[in-house]
Amino acid sequence: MLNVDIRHDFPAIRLNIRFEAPEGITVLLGRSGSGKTSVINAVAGILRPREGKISLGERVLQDSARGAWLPPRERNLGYVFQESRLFPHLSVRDNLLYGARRRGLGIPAEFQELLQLLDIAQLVDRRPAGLSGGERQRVAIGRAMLAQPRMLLMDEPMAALDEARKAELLPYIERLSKGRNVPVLYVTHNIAEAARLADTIVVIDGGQVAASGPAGDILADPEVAPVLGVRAAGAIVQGRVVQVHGDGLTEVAVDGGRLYLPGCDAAPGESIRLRVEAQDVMIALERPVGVSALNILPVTVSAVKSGQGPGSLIQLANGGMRLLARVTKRSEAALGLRVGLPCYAVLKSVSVAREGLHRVGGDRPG
Amino acid sequence: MLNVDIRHDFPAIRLNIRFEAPEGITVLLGRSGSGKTSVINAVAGILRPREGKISLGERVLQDSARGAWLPPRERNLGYVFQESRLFPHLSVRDNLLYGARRRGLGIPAEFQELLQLLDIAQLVDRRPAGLSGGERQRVAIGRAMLAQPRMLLMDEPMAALDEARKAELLPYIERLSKGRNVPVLYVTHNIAEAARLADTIVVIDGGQVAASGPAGDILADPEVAPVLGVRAAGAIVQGRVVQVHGDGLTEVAVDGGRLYLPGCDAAPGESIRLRVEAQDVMIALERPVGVSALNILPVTVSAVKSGQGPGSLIQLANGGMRLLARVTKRSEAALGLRVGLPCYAVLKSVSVAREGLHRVGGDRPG
Amino acid sequence: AEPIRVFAAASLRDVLDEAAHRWAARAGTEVVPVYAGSGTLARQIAAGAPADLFISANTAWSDWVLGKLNKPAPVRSIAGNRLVIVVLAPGGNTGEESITPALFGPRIAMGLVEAVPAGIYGKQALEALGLWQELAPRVVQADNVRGALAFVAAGAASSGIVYQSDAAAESRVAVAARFPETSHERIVYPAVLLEPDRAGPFLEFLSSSEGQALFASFGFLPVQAGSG
Amino acid sequence: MSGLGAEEWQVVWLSLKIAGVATLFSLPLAILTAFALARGRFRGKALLNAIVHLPLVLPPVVTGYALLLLFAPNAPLGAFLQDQFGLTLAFRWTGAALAAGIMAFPLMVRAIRLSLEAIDPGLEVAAETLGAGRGAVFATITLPLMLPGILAGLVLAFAKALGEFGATITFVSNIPGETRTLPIAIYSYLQVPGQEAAALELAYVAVAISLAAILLSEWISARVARRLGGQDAER
Amino acid sequence: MSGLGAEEWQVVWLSLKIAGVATLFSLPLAILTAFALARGRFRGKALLNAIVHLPLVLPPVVTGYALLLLFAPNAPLGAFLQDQFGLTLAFRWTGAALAAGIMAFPLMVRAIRLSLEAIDPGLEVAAETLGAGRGAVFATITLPLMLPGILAGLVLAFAKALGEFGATITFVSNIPGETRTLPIAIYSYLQVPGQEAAALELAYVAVAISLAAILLSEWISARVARRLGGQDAER
Ligand SMILES: Nc1ncnc2c1ncn2[C@@H]1O[C@H](COP(=O)(O)OP(=O)(O)OP(=O)(O)O)[C@@H](O)[C@H]1O
Ligand SMILES: Nc1ncnc2c1ncn2[C@@H]1O[C@H](COP(=O)(O)OP(=O)(O)OP(=O)(O)O)[C@@H](O)[C@H]1O
Ligand code: MOO
Ligand SMILES: [Mg+2]
Ligand SMILES: [Mg+2]
Repeated sequence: MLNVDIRHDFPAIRLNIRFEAPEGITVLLGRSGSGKTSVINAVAGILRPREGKISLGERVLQDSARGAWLPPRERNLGYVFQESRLFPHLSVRDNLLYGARRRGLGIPAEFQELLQLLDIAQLVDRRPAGLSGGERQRVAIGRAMLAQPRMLLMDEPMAALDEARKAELLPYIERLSKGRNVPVLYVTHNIAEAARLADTIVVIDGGQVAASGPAGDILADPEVAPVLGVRAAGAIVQGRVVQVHGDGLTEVAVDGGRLYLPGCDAAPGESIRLRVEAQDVMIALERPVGVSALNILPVTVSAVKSGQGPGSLIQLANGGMRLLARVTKRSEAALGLRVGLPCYAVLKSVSVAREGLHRVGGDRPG
Repeated sequence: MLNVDIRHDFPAIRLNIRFEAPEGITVLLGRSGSGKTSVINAVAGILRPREGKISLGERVLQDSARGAWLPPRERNLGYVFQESRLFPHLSVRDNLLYGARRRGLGIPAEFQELLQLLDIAQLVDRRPAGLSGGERQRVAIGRAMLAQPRMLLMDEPMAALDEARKAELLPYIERLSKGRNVPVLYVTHNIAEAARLADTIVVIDGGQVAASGPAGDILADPEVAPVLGVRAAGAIVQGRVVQVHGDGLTEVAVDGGRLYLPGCDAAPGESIRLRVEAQDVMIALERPVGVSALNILPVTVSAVKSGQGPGSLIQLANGGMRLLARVTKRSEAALGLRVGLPCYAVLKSVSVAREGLHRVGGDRPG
Repeated sequence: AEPIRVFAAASLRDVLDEAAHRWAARAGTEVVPVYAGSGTLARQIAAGAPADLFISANTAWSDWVLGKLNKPAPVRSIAGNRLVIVVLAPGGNTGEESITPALFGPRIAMGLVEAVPAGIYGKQALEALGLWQELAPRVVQADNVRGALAFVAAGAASSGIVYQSDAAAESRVAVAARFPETSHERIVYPAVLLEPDRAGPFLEFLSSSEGQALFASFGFLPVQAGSG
Repeated sequence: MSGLGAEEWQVVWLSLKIAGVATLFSLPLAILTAFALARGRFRGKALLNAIVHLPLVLPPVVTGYALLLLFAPNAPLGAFLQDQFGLTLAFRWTGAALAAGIMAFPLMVRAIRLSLEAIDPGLEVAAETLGAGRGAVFATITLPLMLPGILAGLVLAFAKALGEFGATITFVSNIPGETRTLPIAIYSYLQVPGQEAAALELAYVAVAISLAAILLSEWISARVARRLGGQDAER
Repeated sequence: MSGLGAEEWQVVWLSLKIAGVATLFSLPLAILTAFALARGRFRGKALLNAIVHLPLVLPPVVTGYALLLLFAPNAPLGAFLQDQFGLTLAFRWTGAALAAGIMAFPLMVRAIRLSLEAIDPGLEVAAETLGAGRGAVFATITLPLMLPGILAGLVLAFAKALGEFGATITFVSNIPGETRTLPIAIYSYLQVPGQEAAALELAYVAVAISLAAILLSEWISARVARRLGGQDAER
């Protein structure tokens, strides 16, 4: 459990950040320049905020009221910096093992596995100078992980990586977080990545926490959407696989009904997380006929957020499930959308983006 | 028209790259470490390949056979480096205007517009040292663009940017390329970004060109998919808006039929580009009934690529339109899929990813 | 009139400053003394330095200069000196007979015995007295007399072999003994008159009884006019 | 320091002039040499490097003597400069500046070279792609980024030039008002017993001057460092 | 150089020993001082800086004289060292090394400091987050990255120590086999008419030694630079 409550002034921006990150993966989301790196630096002990308190479980990392301050080296965190910061005079191997050696550990058991996973086995004898951007970033990820940290801080670690690599690495990070109980503080501006990984999401805007809480709640919050960019708005839906049909469609039970997903390789009984982008949800007052009859859920309007542009965001709920829908203001008026209105959410099974598909509690090798 | 034909040896990898980039935006796609930055460096004149020839239109940039070599400063290119490379001793303003000043131009007319677009107006008097990762990258983009280059080289320029910013910048790059006729060589590992931007795609793998050609052809080529990562495979479909229906669905004519798209704000008559991911396409031997009846297109199997994993990639064609479908090997066998087989592609209207939606020839302010 | 440039051995500084001062008052001609090691000055004169008069600390360098000049130049000694043994004050006497190894203590400061005039004379004297073999290991050599004197004044050396003129000016040392004048070559300061028209009268002044008295008052030995 | 007479002030002023001229005039050449040594690939680079270091290795008197042999009015080079350009170095303050400059040269070159070698070549490359020619890259990128080294070089060289004694007195002698610098004046005082106080007074002046120069340079380089900014300056 | 006799060889060997000891022993202190000046925030920093530069500004004789006053056997400090540690400096080669080390110190400090200031503090911070304590950060990150400056400092200091004359002879005199270094021998020859050839011969030896030192250091620093790699080394 990480507790952050800090205030700090930069010439151009004032940071005032307070959030709690329970176990698991906490994603800091926010636009460029909003203060994400500054927060993670404060947790790492690299930025010493003017005032505030940071604690990780029982350990107080900083408490300006009591003058307490733990230097970075004693915080035992693994930090993947936004700009890699490899040691230029050390080989890739020595970079990777730097933390383990400083902490007096031998070569960690997962060294070889991680080399494979990061596809850097062929680089170990080289020095950082000639590495490509992505290679540097992969080595930096490995370096932080091999330090056997108590907590992992990752500042846009995947920004330079291709989808294939990313797809292999994300499950590894999940395993680390859930399997080994290493909490992760993860900065990204990619909402799909956040939806994929996050247990908790903290949205930062202009140096302030715009919202924070469980990933599902935050992503379905229409108030948060404008901060992240309306384009990227979408909700996370928890479901359980009921059956895999012969035609390849997977039937998933969610609050309010059943969804049918193509190309999902989950087994019956498994819990999965689905991401439904707001732009993929239509609202109908009557159960539509003749359109895709597969994924239609009865819902109630639970929140309405009219933006400055031509669009509105409508939150739709059924039990614990929440969806976001993006509609035009004209539609909003035409349909008379208001909180409490019962209606139907129309979504295509395939609107469940692949990247947002996520096994909860799964622990297979990546 | 950029012509590249180079060979160069690094200790760990041999580059042998040959491609042509016609007008417009050419995207270099490839995994980390495949050689993308090296190629762009060769075009910029930063890497001097052992042998080869590079020409841009009439101008020969390098011709090792004739010993010709144009130094970087005379190539008149704008290069957005992977690692920003801002001048630490200059203010953001002086960084931005560096190229214009060197080339004896005044403050370019688009200076203010670009400051707004990149959201860096408030940074102009600061120095690079305190900037956030995304801020640095935005300044670097501005710096390259303001040098009024003959060609723009961009090495993963958006990697550090949030979706909102990206969504504003991508159209600007398109306008620059099409409106002002500045060719762009754009490196990315993000296939959606490539699909959104590319006129031409060059896929690089292990220092070699794995495929190159018009974006639609390359993305629909099942042979290319494994290089890029099967997860990300998908085709681009050209269409023309026929009608916007009262229920918000936009009807788009494509070769082989009509598609219905929600939430698309294009006007009738406009040409648009749609992206259909392979995992969102199902194949049916009979026209399905009871499923989404909206987006079903009669097609013929035009290529089959069985991968090493459990999946196969099937290319489906109708006229000039090509789709990719990802199916399991079992399905492939069960359906007896082979080249020439007529069948139906079932795709949900919403599977047309928002990011892949692209106005062709549109020129609105970002 | 143009000032007279006198290139003089650095150890002559005090007395020549005073002489220059008096001459300027007397003749209305400024005398600009230029002090450095005799060898340095000699080389500069040979290289064309604008010197009117050269006063060397030994005949080796005055002879050398004469050899390099392409015209004859008059030379005369304008002062002499005595070689003395100094120890840290208080202490010492001024006898000549009592020069024994014990008098020198464990460390003897001298000028460079192969290069600096006072060192060369000192070595000659010790050899003449039959002490060199025994004392040589105790000798520490400085780059000029002044350095040797400083070793004694600082207490780093137990004794030093310096000029009487130096000993007179340093209050922290006392003269323990004087070498017999016969134990070494005669110590003279030869003056080479490079520009007789300009510096001749000043040289005459130095050789005059007033000039010689001045030298004597700074601890030098006067010389008979016309000798050297 | 209230005790400084007109003659002493003259010595101070002359020393400042000589050290200042020596330092400023050798700067461009030092930058050039640092460049050649850091970036150049040519035969004889090791030799150039050795020559630059020579004044450090040799006893100053030898350097002064060599200068005397080269630039004396009777020497071919000295006569040539005299005839062709009316430039006399021997026994002039200009010669003192030359001697001081040469003695300080290796210090200046090293400092500048170190700074030069610490510059990320990627920045110069970036400037080139933005259309900067060699000269412009140098003037707008390399030179400003070399500032810490240039400043350090200037301070070292100025201090060294201020303290230079052996080569100066050997080459240009000890002529009051022309070549009698602070160290030479101090030496002259030290040559005569009992003048330690006067020597000490001048030594104080030398220390005060160099302290001022050092403070000035630290102030400037703090500003330069602030401009370049630190990665984690906020910590 | 075939003409070197046993006595000359002794001089050469002694000079090497003195310059080597001076350089190596002052290195740790120079690193410490460079650190204090580059990173420290304390009162009297400017003063420390000025003191470090003093040997450059003052005529060497003054420095030598000051050392003599401090370390003579009957000076308080000299007596203390003698009694407590049996360490005699005056008139010993150790004293010559001390003098040479002090004269070379400012050069070494500056070079090291420049390199130190060019290090990206982000790397040290990264090492800290990986659990490195202050000492470990220094030993594994800062020190290796300072290598170019340390090398440059060593070369400069060695060259200077090899050429030091004024402070050395004033402090420890000229004792054959103990304190008679190359510059002192050269000076002695130059003081006697007609011995220029012998002086020149020794000067050649000095030049040869420093050339060798410079070549060695350049070779090492080329290796260091290769290790650190250049951004666009391939161009
Ligand atoms: N100067 C160099 N010395 C040695 N190897 C190099 C050098 N430059 C590049 N390489 C190697 O060449 C390969 C291609 O590098 P390049 O930077 O072109 O990759 P990239 O496609 O841009 O990768 P990324 O997406 O990670 O930036 C990499 O394996 C890299 O390690
Ligand atoms: N040392 C500093 N001095 C001045 N301003 C700073 C400093 N560090 C950060 N800032 C400013 O504080 C704001 C937040 O910076 P931060 O690096 O935390 O942003 P971020 O959210 O990580 O952005 P990005 O996604 O672009 O990396 C930015 O506007 C930045 O310019
Ligand atoms: O002037 Mo001298 O040469 O010091 O003895
Ligand atoms: Mg950041
Ligand atoms: Mg790259």
